[in-house]
Amino acid sequence: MAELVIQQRFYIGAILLFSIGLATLFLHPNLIKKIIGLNLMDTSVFLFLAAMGYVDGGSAPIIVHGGEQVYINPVPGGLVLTGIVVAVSTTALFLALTCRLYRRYNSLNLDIILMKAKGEKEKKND
Amino acid sequence: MPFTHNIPFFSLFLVLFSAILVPFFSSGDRPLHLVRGVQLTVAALSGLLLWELWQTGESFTYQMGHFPAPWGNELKAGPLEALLALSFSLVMVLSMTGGGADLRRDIPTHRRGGYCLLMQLLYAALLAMVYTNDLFTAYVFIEIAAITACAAVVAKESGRSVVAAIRYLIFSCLGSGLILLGISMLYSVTGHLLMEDLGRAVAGLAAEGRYMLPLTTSALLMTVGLSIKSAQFPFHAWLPDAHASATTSASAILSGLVLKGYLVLLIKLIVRVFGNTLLVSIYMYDLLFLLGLAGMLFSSVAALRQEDVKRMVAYSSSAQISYIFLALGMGSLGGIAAACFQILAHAFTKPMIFVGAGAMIRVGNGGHYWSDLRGAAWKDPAAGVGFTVGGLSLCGLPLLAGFSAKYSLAVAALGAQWQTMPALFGLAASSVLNAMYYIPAILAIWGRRNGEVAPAAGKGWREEHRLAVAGFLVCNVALGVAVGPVLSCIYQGLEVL
Amino acid sequence: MKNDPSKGGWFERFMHWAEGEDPGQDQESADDPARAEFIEYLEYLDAHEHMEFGAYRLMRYRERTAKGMPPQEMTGHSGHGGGAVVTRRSFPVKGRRPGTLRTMVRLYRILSVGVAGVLAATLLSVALSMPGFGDPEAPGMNQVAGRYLEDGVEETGAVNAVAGMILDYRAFDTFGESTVLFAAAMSTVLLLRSEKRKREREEPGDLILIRMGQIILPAVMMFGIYVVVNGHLSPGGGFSGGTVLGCGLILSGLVLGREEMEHLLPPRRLTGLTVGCLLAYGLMKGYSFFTGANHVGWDVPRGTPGNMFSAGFILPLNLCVGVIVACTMYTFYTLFTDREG
Amino acid sequence: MTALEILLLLFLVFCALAAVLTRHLVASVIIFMSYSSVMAILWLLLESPDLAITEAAVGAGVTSLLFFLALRKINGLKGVDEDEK
Repeated sequence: MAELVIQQRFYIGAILLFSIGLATLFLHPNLIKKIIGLNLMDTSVFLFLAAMGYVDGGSAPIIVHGGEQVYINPVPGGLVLTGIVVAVSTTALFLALTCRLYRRYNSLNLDIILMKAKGEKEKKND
Repeated sequence: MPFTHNIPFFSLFLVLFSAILVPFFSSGDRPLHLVRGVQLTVAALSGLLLWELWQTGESFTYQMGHFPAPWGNELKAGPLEALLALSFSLVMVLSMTGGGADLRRDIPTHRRGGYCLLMQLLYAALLAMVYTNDLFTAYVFIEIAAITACAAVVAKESGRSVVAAIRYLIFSCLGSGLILLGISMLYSVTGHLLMEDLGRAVAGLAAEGRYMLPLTTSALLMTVGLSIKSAQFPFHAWLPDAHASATTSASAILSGLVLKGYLVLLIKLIVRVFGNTLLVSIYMYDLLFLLGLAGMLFSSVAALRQEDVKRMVAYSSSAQISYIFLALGMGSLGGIAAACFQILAHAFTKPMIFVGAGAMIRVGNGGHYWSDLRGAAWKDPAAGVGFTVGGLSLCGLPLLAGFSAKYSLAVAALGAQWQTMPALFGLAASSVLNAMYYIPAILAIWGRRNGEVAPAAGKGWREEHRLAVAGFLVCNVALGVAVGPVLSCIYQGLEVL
Repeated sequence: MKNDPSKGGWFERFMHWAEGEDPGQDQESADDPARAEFIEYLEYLDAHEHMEFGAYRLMRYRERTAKGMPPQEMTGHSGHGGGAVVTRRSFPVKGRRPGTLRTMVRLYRILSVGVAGVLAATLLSVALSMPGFGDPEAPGMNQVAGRYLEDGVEETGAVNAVAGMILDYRAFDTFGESTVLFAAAMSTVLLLRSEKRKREREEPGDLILIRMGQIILPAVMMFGIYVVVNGHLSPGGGFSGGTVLGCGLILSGLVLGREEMEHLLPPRRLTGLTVGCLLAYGLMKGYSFFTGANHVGWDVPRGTPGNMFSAGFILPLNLCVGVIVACTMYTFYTLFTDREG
Repeated sequence: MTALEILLLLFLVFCALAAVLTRHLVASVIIFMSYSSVMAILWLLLESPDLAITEAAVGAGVTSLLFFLALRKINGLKGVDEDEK
């Protein structure tokens, strides 16, 4: 068991990070913390993918001719590159929304923001 | 290769290019005209493709670049994909037309170009989800859809829409994260991203019984992720606010199309990747069925309690999505065909209701509540007719699309195993519930009110609005009457999916 | 509130948290305005949630009040334990006793912790049953990866197999990815750029910052350009190089001041650059998709692998991606530093 | 090598927990920066220099910068330089 855990260390680490990120994104009321949680979640999946592509004794996939070289799998690398850009785009949009919300409701706490928004709606209804 | 096989590629790139070019047309209504022109063109092209594929009943793959499938990207199109692309394009152009007047009211001039751009990107993402044959491409376009849909909600300047958008974004990110983890797990145990190869590898692994835990988990993660994004019942918390607070055309498109894009992917995953044997052995169908059944009842009950017309319609979307899950949960070809039909029926019905409701809210001086809408239909009869026909269609009035969807669902349920009785019961109960909230609403909008003159909307917009409602009506009735041909086309498409 | 939660064990603290009170904030007790507001919020919801009911009942109610009759529902007003007094036109219908919402919040929080725990445990057991880490026989090392590694240099001309894969074999994904970035930039512009921007006089930057910036800036820019143009030969490429270039632009914004940069790179020009590069990217890839699928057209020469000018479209594509990324990053910077009124 | 990797992974988990639990928002963004840098090192150990360079530029660079700018904007909106909210 212990050996298995050590062998699969990267996957286990990635899953732990994923759980932390997911719980933060879902449960933490602070918007900035939520965004950090989102980034943790995304990078953990990227770690998972990068670990998947590794081959024992392999080298980076910069092809050199001559000599029997073992390379790591380039596919996960390409996927992660795409994923990183997607993550930074989402983060930027999320931060922009946060700024807009703060400007209007003067709070970063989502629960309080929801409360104020609901109160606003009721007032308009009267 | 016949030249028509280039159509999926052409439509995708046409839409993407037109979206990229919008910043150069940033004045007045020109972005809107450009966007709608491209959508009509793509609709015509998809119609041509559908015609040809329907004749032959075959599907084809289109290699994107110089390298064949497992190495390069690939598109795949058959009758079903062509049908979906055609319907999505029509709904897109009709919604953009019908919501034109609200667009002018809700969105300041300097943002209108950006709004059209994002809508066009959203449309490109939907087309890509319909046509793609590669799981990772699907993920990238899911993200485009998430970002643009969220920005479309927030384009309308109000605090409520920003709050709604941030909740939408949180749930979207949650869903994307789960989907990405699911894709990574699937890749790590199979080594493929192309759907056909994945399907073969998954079948092989399932037959040998290897890696069952990762396979099950990844199927579950992707299903849950897609259900979050398509607002299936326990995960629908974000939907009412997001759909109710956006501008009319955005509400219509989000409700009518964006939710469906994810479901199309789910259908592809079920048919092409996971396959019947695995899904039956891990009880996935039963899960989908129960989720659908619960969602049909709970969302309808929630819709019954709403005072705000757009929120009620949004909750009813969640209930209609549950029909699709219910149909998928039957685990038969008939069920999947019924799900596809329901996708089409709801895509043509819900935007019509939103367009009607938006126009009535506009003539009622912006009040969202039922009390403000009393008699609103008399001020804008076209909108009233749209809302009425849409509502009746969802209640299951014969000759309309909603009835045919329920009918095909019931037929599929008769062929199911233990699901028959619960499905029929759920259908009946939710139809009654639908009637309980749509009929009073319809009575309310046609109720007499002390005479007031409608505030004049722009003349041109009025014409366009009528045109859009008429278009929706024609499509709705056509779908309701021509069940046979449409279903045969869907079956044909499913066989070669 | 009643008993100090910080004194109890972890279980009691957890239960307190589950009841909607954050144990992290206990030092501040109830006079923390944010927390008081939150508690008020819960009570408010308790009191008002049942106002939302169907169109039909509301209509009937309004009709009755219009005719001067008292609404029937008003008589069913039962006591509220929670203290929030329902004053305005609210119609307590049956169901939803006070405190229900708080119980729901509690249930929801406990449930979500439970679900998260189950999910983490499942995923951990999945991690243990995955193909071994570093296994050369892992399913991922199949003929797909094999062809990228073995024939990649001849087929794409790129020495860096990752660059060859994302910009030639699977270029459609990468086009989608640039579009994601474009979509995010446009959404952020839509959100944060207002029509009437108040031009504030930018206070001159810090002396140390300016001096250090002048020294570092050329190196940053050179490094960014190097990474972009060598994308097909060495690690890096359009995305990483473009980000470095974007950081360089941001740094020059800090050093030169916003007004100077506004003069050099006005927002319209930034958008124009992004759109132009995205178009160029789309045209190049569209050409190669179309010709590849129809087996027609002129094949782009691949050059000698290892040279700077080799690998067909990969070098110009990298340049385009680099410009797109750099402009987008700088756009984000300008949007987040705009002071609007 | 394995020991180093395990150490770095533990550090990552620690950073993640710290970034989430710290109440000071600026501190938590700084912790996130260090998390990204360590992640880049791990990817270098996994023989993926492409990813490492991108993560170093994006995660520790642009993303953190965006966080700081957003926090500054928020503080600017608040008018007071108060870091806890």
